[in-house]
Amino acid sequence: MLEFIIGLYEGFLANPAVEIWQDPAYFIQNVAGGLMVGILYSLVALGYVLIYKASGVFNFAQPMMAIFATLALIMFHDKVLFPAIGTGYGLTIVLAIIGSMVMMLILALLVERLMLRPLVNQPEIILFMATIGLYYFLEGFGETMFNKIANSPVPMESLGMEIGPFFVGGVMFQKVDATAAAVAAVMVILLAVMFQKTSVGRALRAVADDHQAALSVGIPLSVMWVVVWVVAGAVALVSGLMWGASAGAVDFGMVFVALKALPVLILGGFTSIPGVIIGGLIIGVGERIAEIYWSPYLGDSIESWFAYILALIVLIYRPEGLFGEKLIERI
Amino acid sequence: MFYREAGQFKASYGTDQAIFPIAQDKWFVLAVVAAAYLVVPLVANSYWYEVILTPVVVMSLSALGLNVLTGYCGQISLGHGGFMAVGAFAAFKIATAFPELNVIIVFLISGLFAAFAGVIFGIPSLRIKGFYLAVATLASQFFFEWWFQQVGWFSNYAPSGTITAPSQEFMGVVISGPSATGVVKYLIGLTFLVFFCIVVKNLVRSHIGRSWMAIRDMDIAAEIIGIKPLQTKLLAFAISSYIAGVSGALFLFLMRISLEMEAFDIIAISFPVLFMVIVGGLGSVMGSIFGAVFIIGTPVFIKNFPELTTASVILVLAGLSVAWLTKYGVWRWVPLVIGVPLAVFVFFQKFASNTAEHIVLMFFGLSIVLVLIFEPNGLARLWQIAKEKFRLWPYPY
Amino acid sequence: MNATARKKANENAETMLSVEHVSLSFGGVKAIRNVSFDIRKGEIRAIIGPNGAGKTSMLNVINGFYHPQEGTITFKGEKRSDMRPHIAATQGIARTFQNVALFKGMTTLDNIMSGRTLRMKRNMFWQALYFGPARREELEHREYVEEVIDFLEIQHIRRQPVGKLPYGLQKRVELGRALAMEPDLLLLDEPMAGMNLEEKEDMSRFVIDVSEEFGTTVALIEHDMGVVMDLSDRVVVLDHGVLIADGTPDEVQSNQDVIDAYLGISH
Amino acid sequence: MARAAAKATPTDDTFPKLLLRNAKKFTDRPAIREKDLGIWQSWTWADVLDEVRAFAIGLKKMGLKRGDAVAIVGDNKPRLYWTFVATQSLGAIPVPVYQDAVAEEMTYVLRHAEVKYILAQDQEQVDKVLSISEDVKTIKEIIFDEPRGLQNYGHGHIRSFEDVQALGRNELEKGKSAEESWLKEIAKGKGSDTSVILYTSGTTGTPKGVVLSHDNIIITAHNGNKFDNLDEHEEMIAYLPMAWVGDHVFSYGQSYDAGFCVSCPESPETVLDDRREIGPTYFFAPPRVYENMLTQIMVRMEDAGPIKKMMFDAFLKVARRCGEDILNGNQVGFGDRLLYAIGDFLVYGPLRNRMGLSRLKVGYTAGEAIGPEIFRFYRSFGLNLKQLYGQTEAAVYVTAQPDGEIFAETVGKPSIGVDIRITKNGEVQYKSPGVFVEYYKNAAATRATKTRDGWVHTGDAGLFDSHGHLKIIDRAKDVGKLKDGTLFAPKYIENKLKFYPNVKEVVAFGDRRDYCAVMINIDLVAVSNWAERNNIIYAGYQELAAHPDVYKMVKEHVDEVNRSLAAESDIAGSQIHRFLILHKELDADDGELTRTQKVRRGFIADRYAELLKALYSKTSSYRISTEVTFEDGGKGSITGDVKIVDMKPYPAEMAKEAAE
Repeated sequence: MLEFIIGLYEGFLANPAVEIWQDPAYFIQNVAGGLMVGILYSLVALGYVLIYKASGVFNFAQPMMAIFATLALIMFHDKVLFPAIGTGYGLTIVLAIIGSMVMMLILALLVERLMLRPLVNQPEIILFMATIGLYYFLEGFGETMFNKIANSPVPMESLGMEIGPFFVGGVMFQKVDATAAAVAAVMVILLAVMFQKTSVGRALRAVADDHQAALSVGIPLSVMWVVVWVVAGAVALVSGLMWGASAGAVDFGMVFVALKALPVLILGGFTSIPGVIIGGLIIGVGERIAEIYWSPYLGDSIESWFAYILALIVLIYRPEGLFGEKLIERI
Repeated sequence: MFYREAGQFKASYGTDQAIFPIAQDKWFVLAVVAAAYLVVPLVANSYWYEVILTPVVVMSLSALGLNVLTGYCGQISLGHGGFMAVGAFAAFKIATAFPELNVIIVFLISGLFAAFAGVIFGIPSLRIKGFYLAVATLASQFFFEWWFQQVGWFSNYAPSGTITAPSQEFMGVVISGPSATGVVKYLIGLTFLVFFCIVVKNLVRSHIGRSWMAIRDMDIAAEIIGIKPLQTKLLAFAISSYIAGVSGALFLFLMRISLEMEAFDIIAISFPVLFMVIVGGLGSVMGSIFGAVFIIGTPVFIKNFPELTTASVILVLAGLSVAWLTKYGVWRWVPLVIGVPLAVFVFFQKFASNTAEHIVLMFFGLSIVLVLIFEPNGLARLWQIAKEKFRLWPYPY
Repeated sequence: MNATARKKANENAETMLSVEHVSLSFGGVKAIRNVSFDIRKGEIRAIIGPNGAGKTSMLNVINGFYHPQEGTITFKGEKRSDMRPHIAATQGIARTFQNVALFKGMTTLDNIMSGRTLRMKRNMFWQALYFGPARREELEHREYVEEVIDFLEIQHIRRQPVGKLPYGLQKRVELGRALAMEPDLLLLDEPMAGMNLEEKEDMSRFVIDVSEEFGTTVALIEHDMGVVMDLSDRVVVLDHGVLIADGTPDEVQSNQDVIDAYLGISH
Repeated sequence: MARAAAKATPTDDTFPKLLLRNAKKFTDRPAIREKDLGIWQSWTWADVLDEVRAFAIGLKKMGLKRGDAVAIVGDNKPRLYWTFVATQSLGAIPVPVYQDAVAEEMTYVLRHAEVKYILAQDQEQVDKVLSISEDVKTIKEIIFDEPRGLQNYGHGHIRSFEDVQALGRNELEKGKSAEESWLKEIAKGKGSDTSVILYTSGTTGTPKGVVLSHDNIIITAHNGNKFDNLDEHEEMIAYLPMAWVGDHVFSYGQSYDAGFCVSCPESPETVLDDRREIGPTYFFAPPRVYENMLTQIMVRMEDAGPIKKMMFDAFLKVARRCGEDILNGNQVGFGDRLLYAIGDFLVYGPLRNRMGLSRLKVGYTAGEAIGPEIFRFYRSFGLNLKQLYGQTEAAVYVTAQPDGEIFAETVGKPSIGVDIRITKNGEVQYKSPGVFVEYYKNAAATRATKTRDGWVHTGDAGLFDSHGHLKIIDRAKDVGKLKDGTLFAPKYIENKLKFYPNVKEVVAFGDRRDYCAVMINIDLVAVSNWAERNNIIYAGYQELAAHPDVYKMVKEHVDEVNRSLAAESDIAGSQIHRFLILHKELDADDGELTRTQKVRRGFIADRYAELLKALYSKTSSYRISTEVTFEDGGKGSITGDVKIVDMKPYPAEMAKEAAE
């Protein structure tokens, strides 16, 4: 028994500590890498938070929207018109982005009209399940539509992104990761400003707090929903592009990585933008470090579940997440 | 139309609380079960057994398990595949370690392991609710996926992690393994399904089931009438996972014979089973079976009858446009405007094999949303409504 | 039997529950401040007060939903400062809610049957077979529940899902569920809120019958002063979490503090 | 002939003796059921004997003596039926009282019968009895069945049924003597003893107490059972007032004679559901119940989808064409038989099921003439509905339709043991073993009704048709003549109009007047449903009744009735010339209907004298104000304009042509 405990101590604490001590640069590089990945998690999670805050919908299809938007962009950039057949003409990147955003707008309109509106006043869990349906639909629809362009690379040059490593104080970073992190950071700040300062943002917050109250002050609920789904679509596009850039190519298999945003979400709390930022960083760094230093003792690819278990443990102590609003049950 | 209830009066609470208080219902269900046992083996061929019948009975059982947890107790779970995997791997380990042990007993024992896993991962449900819990259950899914792949012991150190159901004979009949015939596997699966349907039905109409439903409908009020929330939820987790475990064992021994851990991943199992439960009907034993038939039958239908599929998709979309006549104004044409060209386009693609799968995905997604919008209680509720109509026949209400 | 007659019968009854120096606050907001009173066995005790007086919080403290920061509660001779709601239920405290808290997906019968949960002992394995003792137990309890249904005159909605029932009937079903627990102490949170005159009269009759036929002790919150004066043996008046009067309906009615509180004069 | 059919022997010539016999013969067969606490609680004949024994001995202990009157008041409940036999076992006389009787009606009966003990079903009845106890000095004890709300009625003279039984059981435990002396009391009873006093509801004047002996009821009940081959396997539901002779003979007399089980509904509101659950094989209902059922069917089918409606209409036609013939066992073509079989599966069977009459062996209607169309409707749906003609004074049965010989406009052949003669002025008179002993304490009335040689005046005008079936035209005193000498049978006209689902009540006038005119009550359920479909907005009965469209619809009905009257040469002259729709519903509380929902024509003529005058003038509208009694006993008044519509009668010949 004692040996076992010593084993645990050595495996999980002592040996990693020694390793870190011996090679701090490697450790820092991993932390930095984890942070970069984490910010991407945050970006996807941000999409969830936006929609949840404004409409009370936990949009399970958010990662699917990211892939959908990105593939749409690639389609417009690459071969517009008949992507499934593989003929057509490419557009400039700006037009492609606009095209992609138009598609997200159409999607938002359809979702609002055909799915959310009929389900208004239903319990949140029903809406959640409906978004799982949306997830499947988008996957099937997307796979059919983008049959021929799946697995295409993100048009990095057109987007002005550079590939290759760079060094800061002897620690190596990928330019792609850094760009992604920077874009994500800008995105987060923009959204935070929008939520806090603009009238649209205030309206959105009002909608989230109380649908009835929002209605009574004259905010058209449906418009707000479309706006927030479009904003979430934009976030999805950016996050999809960044993921695609760092992964090399975009296809529907990416969704599994994107699902990693879920533990980020519950760790940070559904309703908190700073929460998901910090949650994403914690999970990004945590799983990278765990993978590097603990896998000798637990086995490979701890990443696949580490984030979930970490979130689960946090939830047991804080059911509303680290930054979520505490629920007071009233009777 | 078929009902002649006059004169069926109840002189005791026993008859009043029977599962089927109306004689015609009872006879109908008995007739269906009898047909499943006696008529189906006479007419089915091996394609039917492999593609429809055995999958339907096994997945019905799995959906029944999830329905206990999600439908009756209201705890949504996305980790059902994980618990099925526990059952499958446990059954594999036990069956290979004790080759003499009858596999039927192996199945029943392997469920216990899944039940244990369910209880462990159910503990957070005391504090976590709604989709926080849904996401938390993903933890179990990913953890088991990783664990069974990572630890070679579970697959008896097979290099690819593949496990294969060992063969076994019972009273001269091969009842498991690659050489077992379709009819035997189907009948074993059916027997498990019937048995667990009765068990679950009995549980849900007892105080245990009422406690689950009380927790589901309003947990605060449940606590105030003396229901212990943790115990009740854990019991639901345990029974749900037990049934999931047994169905996982059947999944390996009767359906796949040989599989890897991926067979239980979230896309392969957890979501489809959740769909079965939603489409079939949350909180309905019958609904679990309806859901499994729908989710398993639809892809088979689409693959075998592409023309009919295209036609029926167009019909459904048109029907939708009509159904939304008054509610959504001009928006009601959207399904037609998008759907019809799509359906036609898909048809001219001649159903390249992967396209068919994508159609299935779209179809599932669409049906979930439609079910939630139009009949949140699923096919079981439609069945109920039809039954009510027949009882009232020829009156409209 | 009128209220005065009952009062006489109860005067010497033992104390069923006593609340001593209870204070409760939520993050700095004081909901209840140093309140003490008692409930005697067999009486109908009303708790009244203007909105936000802390009446519902008081009930929540009594049945363990809220945990007071200070003070003790003695129920049937057992002193406690804290408890879980399901333990309160085990000890014999039942309650209804201001906003009906029924199990919407279940029928009237199942809702009331669920009130018997505590009294049902058979384990899962018998239930799974629905055989022998489990079946017998289920049927025995059904019989009791049917008596409750008969008592509340809700036979015609026995098999209907409660979610679709009119509000007044839902309140009755909720009372039925509480009665099915055979409680010693029944807490009713505004049993007549939102009812029309006829429904109020019915409900008053049920409350009196519960007290007389089952001998259940009742504590109720009610806004309708007429109802309170008719029904209750003794009245506690709370205002802003403070107890301002305690006595018979007549005494309370003539109390100056009470009159002020209801007229909204600040202290 | 009458006595030839009598079979009562000293061993089973009274109800208590029948109970002893049944407890031995049908020991474990159910005797009575009651829907209570959600299920049908059943008592076997042995159980009933046990309950009755304890109760009877308890009553004896309480001092009940031979000849004392025991009132029974309440809904149909097992304990109330047991009280009959328990009372009779001690030689005392049960007196059932209508449960909806108002205090003054009840006071009259209780005083007249000098009631000493009362079995009141629930708190409501106990309160009613207590409220009049000052006026009825003879009352000694009140016994209640349903203890709800009665715990604190704590004085010694009010006790529960169980308490009385406990008294009896206590005696029984002491030794054999209690039971033996009870059996001795039973043995003392004989067939000619008074069995029950039934107070007639009284269309006119004060109620009369009809004294019936055990022989009266038992022999008639036995003959009734024999007539329809009823045995211990029948199921019936007891839902009509216990104070009414029909219920007494069917649910008590025939049940004790044949040994079949009687089921008591949970409450008056749930009769329909309870009937569906029990599925009676033997069923009795007054015409209004069948009318209501038909209205319900038609109204609900109106709301059905178009395909279903088409199917229903088509099979309705098939049933009309061949349904009755099939039921009567006549020759019917294969095509029609096939169509009828399909119809039976799709329409008739399900509808019988919805009505709860799937298992019906024989159903009766009586009390009033039933519309021939209504009658045929049920028969064409495969229900063996028959008419009977009966009276309290005859212990019900005077005539009944034998199976296979059903003519809608007649009431059948004389029942077993009944002799009938028709006097010169058209009145039907009969003589039978069921003929009552006397009117209680009213020798004058007895003499006026029963001749010295035992013939009873029915007061009804009738005649025998070629098949030997009796046909009742109207009350003998109501049949009148128009000024031009045309025969005027008001009820005949009223019933024709009442066939239309939209029409609830009709009062026809014409005797010694220039022409026939009617006042109509529309059926609120049917018409409001119709109004909803036609987007007609109205605030209540009065507004709906005055609506021009409603008038238009009713006018069409009246026109059709006129056309059919024109085809009958004898009464073609009594076609309706003018009609109006009353501004309020006729109500028993206002005295416009009897407690059995019969129209009190004379009373209405007085009450609405102004309207009547208007009917026989040229005015087309009249403003009237009427006082009404509300359910709680308060009074108020209704004021409104009533329109009067002129009709164009058909000439007799032309109508015939049109009909052809």
